[in-house]
Amino acid sequence: MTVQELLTSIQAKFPGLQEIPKVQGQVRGDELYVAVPAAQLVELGRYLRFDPPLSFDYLSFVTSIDWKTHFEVVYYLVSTLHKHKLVLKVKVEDRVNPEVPTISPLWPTADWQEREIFDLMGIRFAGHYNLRRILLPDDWEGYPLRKDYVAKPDRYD
Amino acid sequence: MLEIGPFLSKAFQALQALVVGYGMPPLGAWILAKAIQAGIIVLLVSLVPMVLVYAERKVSAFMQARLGPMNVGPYGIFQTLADGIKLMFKEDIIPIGADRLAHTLAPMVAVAPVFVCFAPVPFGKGLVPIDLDIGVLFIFAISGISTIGILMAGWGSGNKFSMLGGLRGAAQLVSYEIPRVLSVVPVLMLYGTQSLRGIAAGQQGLWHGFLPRWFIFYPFVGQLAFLIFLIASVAETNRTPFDIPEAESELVAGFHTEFSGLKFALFFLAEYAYVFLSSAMAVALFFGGGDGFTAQGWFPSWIWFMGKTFAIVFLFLWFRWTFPRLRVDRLMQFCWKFLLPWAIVNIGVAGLMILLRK
Amino acid sequence: MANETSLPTSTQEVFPTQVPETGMFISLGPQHPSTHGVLRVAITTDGELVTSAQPDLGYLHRATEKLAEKRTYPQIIVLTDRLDYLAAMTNNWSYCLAVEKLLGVAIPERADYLRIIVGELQRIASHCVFLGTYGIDIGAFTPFLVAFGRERERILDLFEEICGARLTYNYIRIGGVMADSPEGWEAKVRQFVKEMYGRIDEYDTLLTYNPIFMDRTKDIGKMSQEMAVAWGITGPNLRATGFKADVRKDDPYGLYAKMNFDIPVGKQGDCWERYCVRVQEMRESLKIIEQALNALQPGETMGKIPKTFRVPAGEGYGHLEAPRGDLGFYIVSDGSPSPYRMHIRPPSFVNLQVLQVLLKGWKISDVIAILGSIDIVLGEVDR
Amino acid sequence: MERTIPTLIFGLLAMLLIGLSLVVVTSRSVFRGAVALTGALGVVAGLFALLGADFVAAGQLLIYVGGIMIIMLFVIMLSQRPQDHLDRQTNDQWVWGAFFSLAIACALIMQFRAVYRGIFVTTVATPTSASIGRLLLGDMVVPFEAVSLVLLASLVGAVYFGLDKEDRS
Repeated sequence: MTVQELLTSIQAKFPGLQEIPKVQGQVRGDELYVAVPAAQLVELGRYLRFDPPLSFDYLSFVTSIDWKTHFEVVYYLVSTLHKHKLVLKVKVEDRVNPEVPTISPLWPTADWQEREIFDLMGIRFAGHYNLRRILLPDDWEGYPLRKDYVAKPDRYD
Repeated sequence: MLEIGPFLSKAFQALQALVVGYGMPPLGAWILAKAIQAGIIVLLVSLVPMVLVYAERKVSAFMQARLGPMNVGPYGIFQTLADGIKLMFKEDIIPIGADRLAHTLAPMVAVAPVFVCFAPVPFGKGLVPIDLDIGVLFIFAISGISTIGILMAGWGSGNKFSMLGGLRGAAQLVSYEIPRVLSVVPVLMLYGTQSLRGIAAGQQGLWHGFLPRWFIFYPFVGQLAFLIFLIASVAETNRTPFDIPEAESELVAGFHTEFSGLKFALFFLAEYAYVFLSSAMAVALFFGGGDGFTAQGWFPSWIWFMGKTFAIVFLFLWFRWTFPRLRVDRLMQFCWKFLLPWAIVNIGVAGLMILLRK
Repeated sequence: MANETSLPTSTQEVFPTQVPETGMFISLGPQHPSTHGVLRVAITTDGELVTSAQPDLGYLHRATEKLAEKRTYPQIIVLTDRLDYLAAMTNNWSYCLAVEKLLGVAIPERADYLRIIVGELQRIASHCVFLGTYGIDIGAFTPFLVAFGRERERILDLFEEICGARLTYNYIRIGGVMADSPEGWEAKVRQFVKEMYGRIDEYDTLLTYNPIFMDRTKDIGKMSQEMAVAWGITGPNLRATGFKADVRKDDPYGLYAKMNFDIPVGKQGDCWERYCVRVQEMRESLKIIEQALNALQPGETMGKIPKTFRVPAGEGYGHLEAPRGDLGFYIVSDGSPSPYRMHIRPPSFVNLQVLQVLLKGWKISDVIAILGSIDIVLGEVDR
Repeated sequence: MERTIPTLIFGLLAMLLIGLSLVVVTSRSVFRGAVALTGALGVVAGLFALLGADFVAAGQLLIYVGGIMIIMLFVIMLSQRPQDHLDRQTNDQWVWGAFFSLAIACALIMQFRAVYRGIFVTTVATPTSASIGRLLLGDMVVPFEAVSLVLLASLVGAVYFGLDKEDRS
């Protein structure tokens, strides 16, 4: 499916969703970028995953970006059947208590990737069965990938 | 001709006569002579593993496209000696959670029986330390004690990996003991004796002028018995492909994970001494002992015996460096569902052969 | 493939339940001969059967993604060397692909062919390590010294000749490669490729078709296609399930579109097939190297890239087929000399999580066989 | 001289046997107790050998030390952990138990004193395996086979009780 066809089939089910427009002078891949509100994420995910013409069965990666004013969670979806790609972006405005619903029941591969985001960026994934720190020690303070993170000197410094 | 057997027995007779002449009772003289013989065996059994370790390193090196030890002495022949000295001076570590008594005794229990086991082995003509009438049974009985050492090591270390290794070791050794003993039964039936010297002596001479009268050349019975004996022996010595009690990649080092220094060296010694013992037994049981078939007079019998023994030791080394490890349940299946039935069938066939011959 | 009815109703169905109270607890690692690095798997067993397994990571975490935000673009290549340290070439390449997407530069043809040659040599070297260590996991020691000590050494010699390093190459640069191949290098590669075919046959006789090895690995740790795709498994592990997926074919990068090669696939995704796919892949890699060597023409090896350059603002995702699977770099740039955010999609990390469900119900000996067949590198898992 | 050495060895073995048996009943660690029992059975084999019964001695070692005791140790290792080896192995009745054992020992000693006149079997091991074989597969073949039937029955029973409840039906 082409980018345009993908967008129309998504908007047919979720009329509110819009493509993220490409900013002038910026570089971007040829994938379709769609902004999704956190509330609609799971429902959209279910549709994308199981609707036969879409069947995005492979979640390549989940990551997050700290834009200083807000967070952004990025999902990179690929359909192994139709070979089309889709990038979903969820904007998280709340910097104090950021939360996004988990999609790990749909794509189990999100399990550890969401844990990693929680570990390093501090975004909570509501409904995740085992949201613990994964790379850092359990007693680590702060979320290192945030732009305002200040490294505390420890006993090795 | 370098037959040292008759020479040695004469020497011991002379020694006994000498000390009796100096007023020692004959029994005391006999005990003295046997003590010296035992000392020779202990020395031999301690030294042979060093040779075997060196052989293992070199054989594995050549199989793996490398050189092996090269620095200590010419071609690294003193490497094992150097390692032995190093092990002696290493710290003896006993873990806090260990059962100290079991941990300390385990290597000794594992290594002590192997020295006794060499008593009835016929190293050549007239070179039998004690010609026991129950030789074969004696070796099986005594070598079984070593298993207790492995269990004590597994328990005494207070380590889960050791414990699993000990458990696996116990299950494996008890199971493989059975086909191993049964595989020897046809030999005992056909030669009518349990003495290793007697069995070896029964295999002298040639069939039709060219085929040695070794047990291995008995059609079907000989080969099958040897095969089962060899496989079970590899399992009894805990070597690949049956090294699950110490499976490095699964159990770190199994029952000897927590052993260091001299204690570790003792386990090592026991393993190689048992390899040597099994090979020597195989030679006496299946390959005519010191018999040199058509080339009878070329070498003395003890060289024939040692040569054949090392050839079988090479088989052990070869197995170790080319086979992967079996899984524990498949190992048991192989023993109970393959080796054991065939060992029993073999006994039946041997019985038939004896009947037909009559 | 999957349909809505197969959708699980709760997370409990997808993920392992709580760690059982009974049974023996075994902490496999972080110091254990078979975890291939500092990985710890917390296993509870009932007798020899595994009832739950939780991998515990982070022992090798070096905060690569955070470090990248403080380095300039060319400096980051050095960091990527340290991710999957058994396949540093493909790490370099994947990162450069992402940056080149942002920059929009063209790569000279010779540089692209050299990338393919070193990339495929790297795949062979990496699979050699897998083959050797997997042999050790199963208890066969000799394949390790044959594959690791003989063949991989020769590849490292070739790499040393072309870039001066044996493990962390920093060879593939943004816009091309660091240096042209030295004289006589191509002939040496040809010679190696010629000999390697026979060596792979040797592995087959030594390990692949050994009855004990097959007994240990066949039908062990089976993975279905649906399961593999859902868990994001890529690379040989996915192909072993019979799924023909390879970034080199699906989303061709470099000059792979011109290359003629097959994608080896398995049938049922057990340990033996995961192993076989890799061995077969080595043969395919040799084919690709031969083709690339034939197509190699003299020419430039570095594109028109200034010494210091600015990357335009935006975002780019470059990924390729690394020896362990789909390795990607997602780079967000704000126009400054260093990336605003760099995310690595590490195949080992994603492949490893399936262990939570895959190990259940197998024996402890099988745990080692399964863990080894997933083929992880902890440098990449922990980053 | 010919008589004193065997007597000496017998004394040593007997003391060892009594000591090890005491360890079996008094040791707080089940595992140590089992190891001591193994040792005791080994010493019994030594006694057999001293009596010139070489085949029985080897059989004792092979079956009891190399077989049965290993299985017992196996069971102990399966069911216990190395950490908890400090359970008391005796109960309140041990005084009575010791009393009755001593009484029985005394009675046995009194009984045997009447028979024992310092006669000792020669230490020269005479081959016994042939005669044992003839006995077991000749005159005694019926009891011998009957015993193996009993063993078979107990094995079947063990397998039956070892099965899970669902598999039994």
